[in-house]
Amino acid sequence: MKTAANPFLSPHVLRIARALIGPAALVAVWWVANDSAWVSNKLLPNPFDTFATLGSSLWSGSMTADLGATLFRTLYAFAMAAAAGIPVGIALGSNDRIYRTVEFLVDFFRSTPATAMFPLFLLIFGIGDFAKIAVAAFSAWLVVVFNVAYGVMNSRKTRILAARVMGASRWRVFRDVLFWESLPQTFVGLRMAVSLALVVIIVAEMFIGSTNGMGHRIIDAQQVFDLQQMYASILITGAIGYGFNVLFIALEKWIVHWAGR
Amino acid sequence: MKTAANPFLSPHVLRIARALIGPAALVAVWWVANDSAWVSNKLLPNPFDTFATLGSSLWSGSMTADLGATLFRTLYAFAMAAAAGIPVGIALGSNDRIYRTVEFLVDFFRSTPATAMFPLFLLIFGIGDFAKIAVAAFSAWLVVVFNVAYGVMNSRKTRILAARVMGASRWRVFRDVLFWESLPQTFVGLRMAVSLALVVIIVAEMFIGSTNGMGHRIIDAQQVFDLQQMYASILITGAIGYGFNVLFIALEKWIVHWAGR
Amino acid sequence: MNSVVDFSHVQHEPPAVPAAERAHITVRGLHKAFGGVPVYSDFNLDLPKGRVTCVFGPNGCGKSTLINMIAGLIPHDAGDILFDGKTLQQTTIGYVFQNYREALFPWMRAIDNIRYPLKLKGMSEADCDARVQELIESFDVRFDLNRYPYEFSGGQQQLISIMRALAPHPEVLFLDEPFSALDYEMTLFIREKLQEIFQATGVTMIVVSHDLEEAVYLANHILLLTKRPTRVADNVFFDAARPRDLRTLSSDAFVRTKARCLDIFQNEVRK
Amino acid sequence: MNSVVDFSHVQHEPPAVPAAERAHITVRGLHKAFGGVPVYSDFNLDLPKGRVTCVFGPNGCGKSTLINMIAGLIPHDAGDILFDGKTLQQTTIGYVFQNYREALFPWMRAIDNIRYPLKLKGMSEADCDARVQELIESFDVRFDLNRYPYEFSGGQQQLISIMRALAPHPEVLFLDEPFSALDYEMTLFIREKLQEIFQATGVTMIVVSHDLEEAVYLANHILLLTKRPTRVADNVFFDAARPRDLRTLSSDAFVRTKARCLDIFQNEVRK
Amino acid sequence: QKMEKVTASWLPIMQTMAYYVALEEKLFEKAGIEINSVKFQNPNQIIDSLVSGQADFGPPGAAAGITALAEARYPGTFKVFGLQGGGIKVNMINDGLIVSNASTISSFKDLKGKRIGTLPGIQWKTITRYVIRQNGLDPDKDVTINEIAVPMHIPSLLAGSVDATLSLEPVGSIAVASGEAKRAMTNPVATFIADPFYSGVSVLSTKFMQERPEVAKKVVEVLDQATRMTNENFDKYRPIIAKYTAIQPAQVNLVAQPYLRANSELNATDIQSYQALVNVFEKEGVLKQHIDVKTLMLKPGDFR
Ligand SMILES: Nc1ncnc2c1ncn2[C@@H]1O[C@H](COP(=O)(O)OP(=O)(O)OP(=O)(O)O)[C@@H](O)[C@H]1O
Ligand SMILES: Nc1ncnc2c1ncn2[C@@H]1O[C@H](COP(=O)(O)OP(=O)(O)OP(=O)(O)O)[C@@H](O)[C@H]1O
Ligand SMILES: [Mg+2]
Ligand SMILES: [Mg+2]
Repeated sequence: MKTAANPFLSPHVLRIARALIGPAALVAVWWVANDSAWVSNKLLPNPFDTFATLGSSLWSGSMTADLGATLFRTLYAFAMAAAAGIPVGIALGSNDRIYRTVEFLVDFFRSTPATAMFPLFLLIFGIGDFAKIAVAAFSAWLVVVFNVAYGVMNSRKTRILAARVMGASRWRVFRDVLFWESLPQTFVGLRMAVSLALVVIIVAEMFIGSTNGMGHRIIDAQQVFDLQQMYASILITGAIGYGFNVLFIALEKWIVHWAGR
Repeated sequence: MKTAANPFLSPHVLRIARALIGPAALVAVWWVANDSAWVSNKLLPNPFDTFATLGSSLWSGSMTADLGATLFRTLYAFAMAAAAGIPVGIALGSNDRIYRTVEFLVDFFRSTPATAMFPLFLLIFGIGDFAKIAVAAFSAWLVVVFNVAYGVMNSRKTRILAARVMGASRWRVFRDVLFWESLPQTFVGLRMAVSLALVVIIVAEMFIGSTNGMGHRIIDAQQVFDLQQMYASILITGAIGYGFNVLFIALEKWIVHWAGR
Repeated sequence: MNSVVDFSHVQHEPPAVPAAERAHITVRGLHKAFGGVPVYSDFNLDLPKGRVTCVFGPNGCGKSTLINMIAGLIPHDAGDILFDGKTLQQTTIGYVFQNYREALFPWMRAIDNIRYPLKLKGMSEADCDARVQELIESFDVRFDLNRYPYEFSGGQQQLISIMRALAPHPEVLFLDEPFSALDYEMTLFIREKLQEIFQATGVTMIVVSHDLEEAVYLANHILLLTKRPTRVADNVFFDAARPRDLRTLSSDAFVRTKARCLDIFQNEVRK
Repeated sequence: MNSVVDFSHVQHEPPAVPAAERAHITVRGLHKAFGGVPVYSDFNLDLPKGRVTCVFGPNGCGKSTLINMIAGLIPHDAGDILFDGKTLQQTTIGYVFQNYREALFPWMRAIDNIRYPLKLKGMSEADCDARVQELIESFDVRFDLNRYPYEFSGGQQQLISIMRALAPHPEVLFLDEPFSALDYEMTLFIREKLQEIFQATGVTMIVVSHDLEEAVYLANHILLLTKRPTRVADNVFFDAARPRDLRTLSSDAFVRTKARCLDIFQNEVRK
Repeated sequence: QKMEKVTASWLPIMQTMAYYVALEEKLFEKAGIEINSVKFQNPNQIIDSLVSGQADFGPPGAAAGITALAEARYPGTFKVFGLQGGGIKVNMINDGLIVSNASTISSFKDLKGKRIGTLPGIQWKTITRYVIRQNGLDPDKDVTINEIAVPMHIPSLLAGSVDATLSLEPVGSIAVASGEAKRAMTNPVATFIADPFYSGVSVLSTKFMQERPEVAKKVVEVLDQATRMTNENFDKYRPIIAKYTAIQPAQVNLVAQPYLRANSELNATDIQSYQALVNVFEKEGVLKQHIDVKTLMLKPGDFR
């Protein structure tokens, strides 16, 4: 139970070291797979070559525009999803009857691939950039609504009662209690949503067609069999997703300080 | 606060009626959009024609094989994801240090589109059906792990302490407390995972290629511009997703009876 | 209707009740069941305005359920609950939950928890601060309220919960076992505080307590409940002058009243 | 080391302690801080085997923290906690949480909650049933234990929690305010039960209580703690014969001991 | 006689017709070959499966451009043994510039200031840019190129999201049959790059050829035979299209016949045509080195 103080292994350093084990393991497995005859190394590039490609693509600025486009689309989609999803989720979650009526729609569209719905979005939003953003926003929105509503429905009732008995209006109960009570679950939703928005944007850029973005880069690299470029693009995409998640983890730690107590 | 007993509007009937409002609203909006000049009805078929197509496809049995193939793949992928995801999630969630080391991998792969990863899965699992199932299982597994770990990490500590002080081994705490404490969140994860597995299977069937399955049906209908068949297939896919979710909602109601108390 | 309690179910003689007492809360024909098993059926009760009513009864008889229903926190199956001329919404209520741990907002600092009902009433920042300062001084709080609820011990949390309930100068104050987690000294202290507040404001107080001494000490009326299905076993009147103090505790009337309550209670519980 | 408590910090005279008492739990040089603010620093304590120790102290002084650390539920920053010859893991512990509501498993019926520690010890189904039946009879439980914890009132939940702690015949029993939600009758009843169990088994008991009467009535030793930073104010010995009963409560020794404890406590709290 | 197991990766398009016929007529079985038939939607996956050794050959219809790009990256991994496409002179349709019925666009020159849809990915983007340049327009300034998934071509056109699409068959046939759109130009790519124009190839993996040369040889023979059968009796075989592609039974008579060339029939014109496509990639900077397609073509001496 006692922790000895070690000046070289401060908890901070240890935490960072731990966070680096994951990526290191990934690279190690990749390296071994590439180096041995496990898988055809024609289709799996050398990890270090890939990092070199990544570095030079970033350095030369050739990737920046694509990265920027994807980031912009993802954040745009996510912002819409969060802004519209949290209040709707709270409203739905706080009223069991309303929730039951829309549950079908939420679960239905959550289970329908965004790409299959694309013709519909094309109808509504046209072929431009916004259709892609809209389809990602819609997918992410469903996830936010689902999680927030779930959080509200599963929250403990005593605090809501406490607010009500103090004379809080429906709106104040919303804002002051339900919002906070559902926050841990809201963060689950936001983290799932930001990753999903990124995935849908990439898929849309890959398969629906686009003139820029990381998905476009991936499919182009795939078509010319520039595997290093392709994996470099996938890597940076995953890293962006991880970055978003780290951001939300930090935010959550800071905001939901009462979790588990 | 008083509820008058009405023999015609028993709560059971009301509940079913409420659940039907969602689909009814969907069809109504669709109908209006199709009937009015809102959107070109060359691109949006008439809902009733679509239902007729759906009916005849089901009746003639032409859809059954595709439906069966998709269901089989989805359930296979989901079963693997759940069986491997719940224990791993509990293990990760119960140990903050281990979680921090793998967090990168979970968030990284959650943010990477399954379809972009497909060449890799093809390398590992071959070009058969199993590669598709594996990629869906992997995606769903990440969601299960993420949610279960989250549930464990955010669970209240008193019950764990209670079990520990009664002399429960690590394994018993796992099985008897952590598992149950995280169950509400596990169900969130399972519901997200089953929908995701379905989505990835459909996407794989659509974009990777398959000789059967609902995704194959959707892409074929899209290619020959058979909108009724396409929307009929999307409808049935969404309905399957909803069906899975209803199943899990019922299961959860039954198992997690203490939620919110 | 001038009598404080409907004695139609009670076989005891009604005690002499001052004519001045008016019912603040009137319960008529109340029904409540959990999962088909009734807790209350055709239950009637009047709670007098400007008086302290202590509710005393065995575990699980429905004390919390009763005051929850009165405060509108859980629905009742049938019957009417009327507030003296006002609706429930128009009445400022203070409520200390038995489950005080889960009733504080962990996302607010303790001080903001106390300030919350004031902000709900639209009080200005300055007024809020003044009121909170007043409470802190009145309760002689020596620990730092700028921490979050989960950082306090059980007793401290309960004190914060009481302060929050008192902050908006409630017209009716419900306290569900407010002393259960408080230490000896603190119990005495809060008891005196409540009496002081009662004397100063004449708030209608309903206190659930398992400590008979405490109950009688605080009460004008001791409402004795039976086991389920719950009825009023008796409503004992105790009119010792206020402020009451240590001498009250050793007074004859006190000892007699307490003994009588205990008697009724034990009769009912052992039945 | 034969003395029950390390008096190095205490200015009072050590009371006469029977030489037969052996320490069951030894605490040496204990340090514990929350967020940099120490609760315990260099704290020493011996808890005698086969005796009832009641812990009495102001809210927030660290009573729950202390027994949690002893039971290994929360880590301590420095110091040693030793069990008489055994490790903590080898000792069967019964623990009634102050926060009993959150300590029961809501996914198990009340009866399975009680049975749980028995199953952990690998007892057969039949033995479990027999033991639970024994407890139900011993505690004269009249409500249906085949329901889930959240369907019970606060007091009922606490009773279930106590039964669960007692089920596996613990060697050490920790009770953190076990009577706080119990009704009058039930409090007396459980008090008698605990005494009975103690006499029958000689279990080492550590009880946190805010009711001094209760504490003295049950205790061999009353451990009085000061405000933070927490020290042992005194460790009062009360050796009235058992079984104790109503007569004990009015005995001279009892009244004297209680008065002495109150005195020390008030001195410490008002300091 | 023991059956040889061979894995084929194929795309469900018209150009793969000869393979369907071979399967229907059980030509592989007759040659002692048991086919493990794996369907893909993306030509890259066909190449991937050949490169990784999980498939042995790509039946007709594997993307011609992508095969050349892959050859640059993995020299000596493939051999091409057949070409598929269309041509103006032979009057067989490979691609078209599709516009809505009301449109006034009749050629690429009319696209100034307009939006054109093409297939996703660098291959068709390059071809489109090249064709636009050939028509005296600047692909970066005068025309907006949208990469659009194949199933989205007609909807985008009808929704007015683009003014025209450069689409491979059978999109044009289906569009025309739907009565909603028309071909402004037939075989524009052949017009501006090479006539005939081949967008599909049949490929063998050299690994397969080295390990089982006899079997590989038989595969080529079977597909040559099937190609001849298809060319001679296309209308007879039309109904099987519905079995292998998205085309529905009612539509099989609408689709255009592809121009299929068997290995044994390939001539200098065919190879030049393929070379022209590869040269476009080189000119547009997609291919970093020159590739001589002759080295890519299967020669009898390749079977050792
Ligand atoms: N949600 C519920 N479902 C089923 N039964 C319930 C529920 N809530 C309360 N009960 C039952 O209703 C009765 C009254 O409960 P209540 O909490 O009002 O008792 P109480 O008088 O406050 O008891 P205590 O003194 O222990 O706090 C109890 O017997 C309890 O079992
Ligand atoms: N998680 C925590 N973070 C910060 N401070 C804490 C935490 N837990 C307890 N404390 C502080 O430690 C002190 C001791 O708490 P503890 O719960 O042990 O008190 P206690 O003696 O059991 O009080 P009570 O009689 O009210 O139950 C309190 O002052 C409390 O504020
Ligand atoms: Mg209660
Ligand atoms: Mg405590």
